[in-house]
Amino acid sequence: MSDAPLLRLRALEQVFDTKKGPVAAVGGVDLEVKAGKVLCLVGESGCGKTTTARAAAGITRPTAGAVEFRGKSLTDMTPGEKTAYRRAVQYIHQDPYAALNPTRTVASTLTAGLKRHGLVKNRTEARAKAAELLTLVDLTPPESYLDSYPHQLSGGQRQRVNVARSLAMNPELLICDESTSMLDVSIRVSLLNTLGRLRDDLDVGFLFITHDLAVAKYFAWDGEIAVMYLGKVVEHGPTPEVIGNPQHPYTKALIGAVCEPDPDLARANRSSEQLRSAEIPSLTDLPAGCAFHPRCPAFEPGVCDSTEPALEGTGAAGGRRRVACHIVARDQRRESVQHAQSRDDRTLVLDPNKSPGAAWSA
Amino acid sequence: QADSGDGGDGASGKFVYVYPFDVSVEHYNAALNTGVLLTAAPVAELFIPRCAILNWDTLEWTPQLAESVTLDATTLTIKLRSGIKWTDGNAVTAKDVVGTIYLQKLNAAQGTIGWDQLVSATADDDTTVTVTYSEAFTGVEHGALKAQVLPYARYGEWMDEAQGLVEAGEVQGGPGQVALAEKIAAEDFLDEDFISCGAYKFDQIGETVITLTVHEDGLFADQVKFSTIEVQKGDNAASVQFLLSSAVDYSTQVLGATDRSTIAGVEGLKEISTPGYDGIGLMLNEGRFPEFADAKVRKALMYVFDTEVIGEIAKGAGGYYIPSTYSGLPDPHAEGLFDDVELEYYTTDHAKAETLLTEAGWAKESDGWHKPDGSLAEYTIIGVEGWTDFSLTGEQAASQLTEFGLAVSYENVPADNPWGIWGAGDFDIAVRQWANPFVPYVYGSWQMTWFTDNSQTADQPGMGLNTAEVATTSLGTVNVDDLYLASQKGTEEEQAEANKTLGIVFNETLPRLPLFLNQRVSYAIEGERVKKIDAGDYALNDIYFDNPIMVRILEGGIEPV
Amino acid sequence: MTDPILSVRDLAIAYRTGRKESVTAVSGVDLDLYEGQSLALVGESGCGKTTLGLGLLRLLPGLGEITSGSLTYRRKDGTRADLLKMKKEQLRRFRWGEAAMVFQGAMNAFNPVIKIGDHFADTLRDHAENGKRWTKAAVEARAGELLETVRLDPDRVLQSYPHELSGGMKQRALIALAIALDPQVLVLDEPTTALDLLTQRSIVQQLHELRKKFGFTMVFITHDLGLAAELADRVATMYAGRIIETGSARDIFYTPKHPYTAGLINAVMPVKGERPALESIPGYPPSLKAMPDGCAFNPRCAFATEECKRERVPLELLAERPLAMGHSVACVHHDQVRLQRKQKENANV
Amino acid sequence: MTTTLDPALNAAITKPRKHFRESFLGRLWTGLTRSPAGFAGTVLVLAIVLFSFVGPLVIDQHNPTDTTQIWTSPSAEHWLGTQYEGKDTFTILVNSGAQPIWVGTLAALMATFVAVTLGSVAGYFRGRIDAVLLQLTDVTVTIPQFLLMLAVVAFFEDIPPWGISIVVGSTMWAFLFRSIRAQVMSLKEREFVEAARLQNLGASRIVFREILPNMAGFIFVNFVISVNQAIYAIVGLYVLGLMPSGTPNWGLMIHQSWSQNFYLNPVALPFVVTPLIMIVLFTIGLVTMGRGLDQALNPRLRER
Amino acid sequence: MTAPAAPPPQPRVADGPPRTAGSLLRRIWASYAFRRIRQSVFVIWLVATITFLLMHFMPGDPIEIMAGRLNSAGMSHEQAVATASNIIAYDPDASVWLQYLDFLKGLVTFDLGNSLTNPSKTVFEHVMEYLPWTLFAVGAGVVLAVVVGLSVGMAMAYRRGSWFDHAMTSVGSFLTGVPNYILIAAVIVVGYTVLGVLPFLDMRGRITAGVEPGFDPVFFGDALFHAILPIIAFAFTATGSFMLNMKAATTEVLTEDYVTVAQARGLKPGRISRSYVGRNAMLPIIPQVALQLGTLVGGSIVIEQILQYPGAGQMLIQAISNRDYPVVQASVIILATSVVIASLIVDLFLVRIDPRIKTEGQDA
Ligand SMILES: Nc1ncnc2c1ncn2[C@@H]1O[C@H](COP(=O)(O)OP(=O)(O)OP(=O)(O)O)[C@@H](O)[C@H]1O
Ligand SMILES: Nc1ncnc2c1ncn2[C@@H]1O[C@H](COP(=O)(O)OP(=O)(O)OP(=O)(O)O)[C@@H](O)[C@H]1O
Ligand SMILES: [Mg+2]
Ligand SMILES: [Mg+2]
Ligand code: NI
Repeated sequence: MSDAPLLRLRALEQVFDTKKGPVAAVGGVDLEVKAGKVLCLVGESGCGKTTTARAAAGITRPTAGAVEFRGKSLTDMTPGEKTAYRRAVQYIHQDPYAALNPTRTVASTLTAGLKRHGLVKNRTEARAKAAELLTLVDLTPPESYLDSYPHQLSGGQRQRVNVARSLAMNPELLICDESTSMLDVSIRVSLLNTLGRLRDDLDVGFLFITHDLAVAKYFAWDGEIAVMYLGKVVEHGPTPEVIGNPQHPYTKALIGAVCEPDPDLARANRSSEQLRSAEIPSLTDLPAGCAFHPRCPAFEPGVCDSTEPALEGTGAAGGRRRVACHIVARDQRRESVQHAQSRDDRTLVLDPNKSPGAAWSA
Repeated sequence: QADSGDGGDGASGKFVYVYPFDVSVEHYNAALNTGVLLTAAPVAELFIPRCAILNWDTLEWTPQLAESVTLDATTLTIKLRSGIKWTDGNAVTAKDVVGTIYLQKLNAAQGTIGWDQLVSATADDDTTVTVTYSEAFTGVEHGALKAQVLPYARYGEWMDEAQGLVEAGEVQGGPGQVALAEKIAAEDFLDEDFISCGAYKFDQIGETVITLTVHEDGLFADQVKFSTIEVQKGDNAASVQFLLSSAVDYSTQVLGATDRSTIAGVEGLKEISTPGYDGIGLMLNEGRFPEFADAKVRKALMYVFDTEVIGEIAKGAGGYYIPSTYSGLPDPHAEGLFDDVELEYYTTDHAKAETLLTEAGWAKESDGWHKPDGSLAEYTIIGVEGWTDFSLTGEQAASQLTEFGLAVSYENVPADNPWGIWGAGDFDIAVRQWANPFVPYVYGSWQMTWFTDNSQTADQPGMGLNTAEVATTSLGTVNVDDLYLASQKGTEEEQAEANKTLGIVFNETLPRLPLFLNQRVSYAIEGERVKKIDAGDYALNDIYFDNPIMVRILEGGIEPV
Repeated sequence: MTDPILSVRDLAIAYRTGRKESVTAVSGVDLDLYEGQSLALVGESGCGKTTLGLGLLRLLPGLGEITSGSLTYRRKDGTRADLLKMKKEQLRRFRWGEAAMVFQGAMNAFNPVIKIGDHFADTLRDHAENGKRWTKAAVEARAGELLETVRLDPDRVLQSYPHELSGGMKQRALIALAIALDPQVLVLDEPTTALDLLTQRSIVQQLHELRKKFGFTMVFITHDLGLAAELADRVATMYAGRIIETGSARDIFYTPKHPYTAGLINAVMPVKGERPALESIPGYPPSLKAMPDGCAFNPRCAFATEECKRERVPLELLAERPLAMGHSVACVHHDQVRLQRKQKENANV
Repeated sequence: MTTTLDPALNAAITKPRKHFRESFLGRLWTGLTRSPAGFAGTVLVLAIVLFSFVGPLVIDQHNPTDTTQIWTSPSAEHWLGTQYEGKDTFTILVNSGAQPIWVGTLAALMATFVAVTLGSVAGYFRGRIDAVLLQLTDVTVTIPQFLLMLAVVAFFEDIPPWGISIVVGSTMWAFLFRSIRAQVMSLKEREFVEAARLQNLGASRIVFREILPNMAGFIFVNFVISVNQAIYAIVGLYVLGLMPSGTPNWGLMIHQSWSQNFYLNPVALPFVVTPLIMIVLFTIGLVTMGRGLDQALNPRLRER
Repeated sequence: MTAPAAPPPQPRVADGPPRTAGSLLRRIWASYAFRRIRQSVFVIWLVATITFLLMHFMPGDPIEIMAGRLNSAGMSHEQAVATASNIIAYDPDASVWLQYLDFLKGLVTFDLGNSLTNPSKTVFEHVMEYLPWTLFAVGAGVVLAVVVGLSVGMAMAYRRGSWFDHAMTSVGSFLTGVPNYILIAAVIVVGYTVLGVLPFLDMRGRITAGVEPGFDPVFFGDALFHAILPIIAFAFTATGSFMLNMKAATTEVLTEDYVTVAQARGLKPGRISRSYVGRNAMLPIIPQVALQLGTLVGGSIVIEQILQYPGAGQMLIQAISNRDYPVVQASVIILATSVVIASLIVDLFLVRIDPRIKTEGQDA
């Protein structure tokens, strides 16, 4: 495992031309994924997670910025390198059924790529390899799945076939776009466990996309989380830090909004803080300054609505935490100046047993 | 057109005729030769009369608008009846006749007998017209006498212009004529009443029925016995239906065998049979198949056919007859002409056919007859889709030839342009008429036999007959072109001689394979509205060109019950 | 509070799948719904939650039918009615007037070609008391009032077509519509599943408030245990068409007695606190067409014995609680069931 | 990951690759035979095809004109009586089916082939070809079908039957093209196609092996419908009397019945009705067959 | 449990986007419309050109054809040609390109000249003699088909699986499958020849003898009497496809949540089937209605031939066999234009009843 990132997104921008005007689905994202590590991208619907992932997988060409694989930008790659990249980076879709061709058996789905890229010599070998792949994703015994059609499998099994297909290419990086959100809770855990094993045993890196913070926390515990809002990363850092000690008001709101499977905790949570507005601004008509300011509980006129906050390191967690918020940045500065002073009551710390709203309503 | 007065002396009742007109495309401009309201229909005699009508039996003129007609070599004198008025109130005068003649003369194609020779027409007085011809020709007066007379009041301007042009030497196709023709074509007079001078005039013109009432100042208005003539719109199918329900008194629609059996039981039905002066035969394309130039081959084919069966299928009983002379002339015309010569009579005789073919160098093999050059003889007969008698004839002929051992198939071509196909020589064997009902003189038949569809130009090769040199056994090589000319000109004896020679040539060389002659059958219903319908002296008249029943109505020979 | 507002006995619902075939999607359900209570129906996808919810209002689609059981309801005036014997017109009046339902995927709950306001008008007019006419103004006033309670701007929303509203707004508008006739019972089928976390939160909030204000009884269908914990007084777990455990929210979450319920809770990932090692329930839910004999859960159950494969036990009342809060379970091995993860013992009174 | 062969995997390798029932032909077969309607339709179609293609070989082709036998009623000798030439109507009917059927099938084959190839190319690659082809279909759809056929038929006076197939096929491809294109376009956006693209499977493989098999049912059902339509176009041309007619066929019989007023004559009834009945039966056969196929092959109906 | 904090005032949603961009939007929309119109014009031009070429490459010119006809009707060959060329203002030797240029000029100036065979009428007058009859029959047929098809289709969907549904599905596929001309021919044979109850021969043509066109019930009744068979024939196919499509559409709508919700809302069944099911199910049918209109007018040729109904189809076939170029071209252009316009109208109409399209349209 080298320290050089497997995949690096540099100021990635994706602007779609629509009839309503340009849509900046992704507006400058800097992220990196290391081999055998997980980077989890979370955020609300429409914030640009899928768009980022698709650009990273090379499905779409970003309008600005670069996708680098092993330090080499996609646009500079020779066809050969590009093929290698395509094989090394695999994408797993959200809907396990839609991603499988309903007219092909599992075996033929799994072996198509193998045959095409000459990874197997003959049919027997291809079939053996397919069986092996199925074992790898815990579909055992493989022979009872090889000749099945997708419609004969359950959702969890289908998603495993998808994973197996991408594994056929010996990938170094898997990009999973909401790959578990269509599955039931119990099945979700087992698939996540399987993926975790691949990560640990095969040293596969993950760009893992989810809207579910719990899933992010569970899968990326050793990795990092990046929280996106309206095309920008607003907070980024090691998972336990971000979940346990969110800094950005948006992250806080997200975490505060989670319903815990615990009636007592839920009761305590009931009076949590309301955002200033429930509506997500349209991407075609982004608010000036911080895009979150119309909804932000910590909004300060004149600060938040004038300039866009940069994603800055906070110094915490060994410099691996970054937050894009004027208020956090200011408090940070203040804190470093008034080192010895007690914490400003605006400092946002989440006590798991205390509703964040209580803190904010001060 | 308010008054629908009772017409002539005690005219009453209604006479119903059926004809497939279509008022949505028709117009009232009688100076245009086609598409004028009913003027091409037999019933036109009743409202837009001519100077005279031909009696096909005697070939004499029955005066109509004319009181009398006399042809003295090159001078035709037409004496008009007086007291006849147009529906607009003007009297019918020589001016109308003269104008009509000039309009026709100008628009007639060059080379048309009767118009080519016409030098001038003058109105000597109100009722006398003198027409001068440059040459004497059989039937030269035909055109002038049979022109439907038009009112000067309406068409005078064009008539005068036409006269001026003719006098200036303009002919059809010249710039002045074209300009005038266009002017005429652009007018439809739909907003005005149709001006006529016949016994009847238009009363109501509807989509599906046109009624005529007596025009009291019209020709023969005092003789006619019906106060109303009704023309029902109807094609063959409708005619059958009308006849079945006795809703019409007279129909000239050509009905097929099936239709005829359908109506056979109708009470009072009368089939009026008249000779058709034409028949159906086969045209062989010599240009495409040189082997057809051998008369033996043609004769052989002729011996194969069972023409009775073909006629029966194509026309049904009573619709055809087998020619007795095979001279190329419809029988009434051939009468007496060939009394002193022995013409070959073609009846089915396969043995004879085989002998003839063998003599011609053909050989029968397992797959059929082979031509002298050794190749298999294969032909397609074409008929015309929708022309039922043609297609049935073609189909039958093909199957009889096939049975004989010739590889002949049959096909229909679409009806929209068979003339183009025939003219271009784009066929092996084609079903085509022979003889000619349209010109009631002998030469009409020769025209049809040798010249129609045989243009002999590079792009219109037609049948590929070489009419300038026709080889015969008894007469040696003859020039049919010259003979044809002689059959129209010259003295009566010279014409008779030429016709006789041509008949013999036809019989020996068979430029068409004549299968049968048409019998024109029209249908009448007696006893419903009409007492009795019969053709009288005009039994030999053609029903389309000098319809006997219409003449009889005008004469008062047909009356209501 | 002894007379349940809705009482279900041995209910079975089947879907016709062919000329003679049918699958039983729900069977042997006994359920009592008490006034003012909020009941959560949880379970994996396809276990029959929606079917049961629809069955409660006799709203099953054409191919579904109630094959056995009884369904009685206590009207606003206190009389009891047998839902299965109701005539068409009675049933129509019952629906929405007495019991309303907020559907799974409210995105499509509104007719796309008519305005939101007209939806209110239609509902109010078709349920008008004899002689009462809902004028346009009256409809607007009433609808406006309702929309205000779910914090929507009536002026705009009433004039909008459904597609002009965001998902959250539609969901709120539907909730407003659901309480338009002041129903006693509100059935909510996954009302927040398709929504964003933050929107979801605000809807949950609103439901709390509405319940406080109107006091309706609520059946809340969800596969999200978090939501169940948030909203329910009582929870019923469903598996393969049956209710296998019911109890108060705390009973179910802290001391589940059915191995499946426990497995479900074990598989839930909490956001707060440390990351526990989670375990999934092995295997997959059975297909309705090939139900295992005995307890439907036996092939996946760690405690399964021969007995489980042979026989299915009915719901058995375990803990003596007030009638409305009893804890029952359908498992012979309930005494062996423990939560893997230590769940906030301090809260577990 | 190495490809060492685990003996445990041997079992998997030796498993049969594909069941016949799961193959396209297998599904076609089950689709046709499983549902009573599909089965009945198939039987009907096969019966008429047999009648029209094998019948002429079996029955006595000698059917002479017989002027004494015109329009006789059905009898033991002449099952359907005789027609206007005294020929046996049944013999004519037996000979009348082959041409419309094979010409129609050929036309449908050509139209389907063109539509599928062009439709997949246009739908998958889009761009300029797509725009051009789309415009072309606009034009094809706007020109009245019969005008086109009429003009071509008139231009080539004695057009051979396969020529008619081309003409008819060329008026039909446009509709099919559009639906194929639309299908390809929607399938192209499906995630499994994207997955195939991500595996670099190559455009032609993706179009022909990933996308088209998903439309196999659709294409096949459309083909059946096209056969139906082509036959009608052809019969229509005959009914209008626009075709050079030599070989007997249903359309010609109808044309004769109408242009020669046979339909007025009750004796002629067998001649008039039988071609109508044949066409109607053939249609019912094709339609029910199509419905059976649709049920068997339509993925939407199958997935459950 | 703490008392819930008073919720901060929920900002009311603003009244949509500011309208300043209105004129720009409108311009874009206009340009979209412009593009559509330009495309339609292009299609019409192409169709016209193809028709022109097809017609001119057909063997035989109008003079030749008319002459042939006159010839076989009794005139000598020369006289026939002379007469034909007197009537027909057409120069067979003129270059096709010059004629084409002329034709284009005519297209642009909406003056396609006069009918060749009927020179006193402009082609439009000529076409208008026939087209209204066909339009009447086709229109009435489609209305009939819509009424029957939609109601039966809806009933089928409501009673899916019942014998009624099965029977009507068979009827529907039968009607769509069997060409309408075969069906109407069968109707005639059964009704007229076999049973003798259908006065088919009286029904041919447009109106009965003696009835004069005018604004009176007698005329309309009679016109209807004559148009009944064509109307039925035109309705056949359309009814079948409307039935099946309406059933499919209704079935789909019936599974939509909003219908279940409407039932759950206890709405009256009539209201549900009208404004919830019917309205939505009809949306996809409407473009099909327009499409059917076009197809039916185009397919009127055979029907009118069988039924002897002198409408546009008969005129077209007549004009083609006469090589009356201007009439054929005009008819095809009228047909093409009406297809294009019909689809435009449908678009506009759909906007009226389907609000979802409206916004898309504005955005477009
Ligand atoms: N091809 C496209 N053209 C125009 N806009 C697009 C396109 N693809 C995505 N967008 C827009 O870009 C924004 C981001 O979309 P994206 O799919 O990346 O969001 P997401 O975070 O994945 O959301 P979700 O959680 O719903 O999957 C959305 O507003 C979407 O409407
Ligand atoms: N119309 C139908 N016809 C046949 N089977 C059906 C039908 N509707 C539902 N089912 C079946 O009934 C079972 C229960 O379905 P139901 O929708 O009630 O489940 P659910 O618990 O609501 O699932 P989810 O969480 O996915 O909404 C499922 O197995 C489903 O496949
Ligand atoms: Mg996404
Ligand atoms: Mg559900
Ligand atoms: Ni979720």
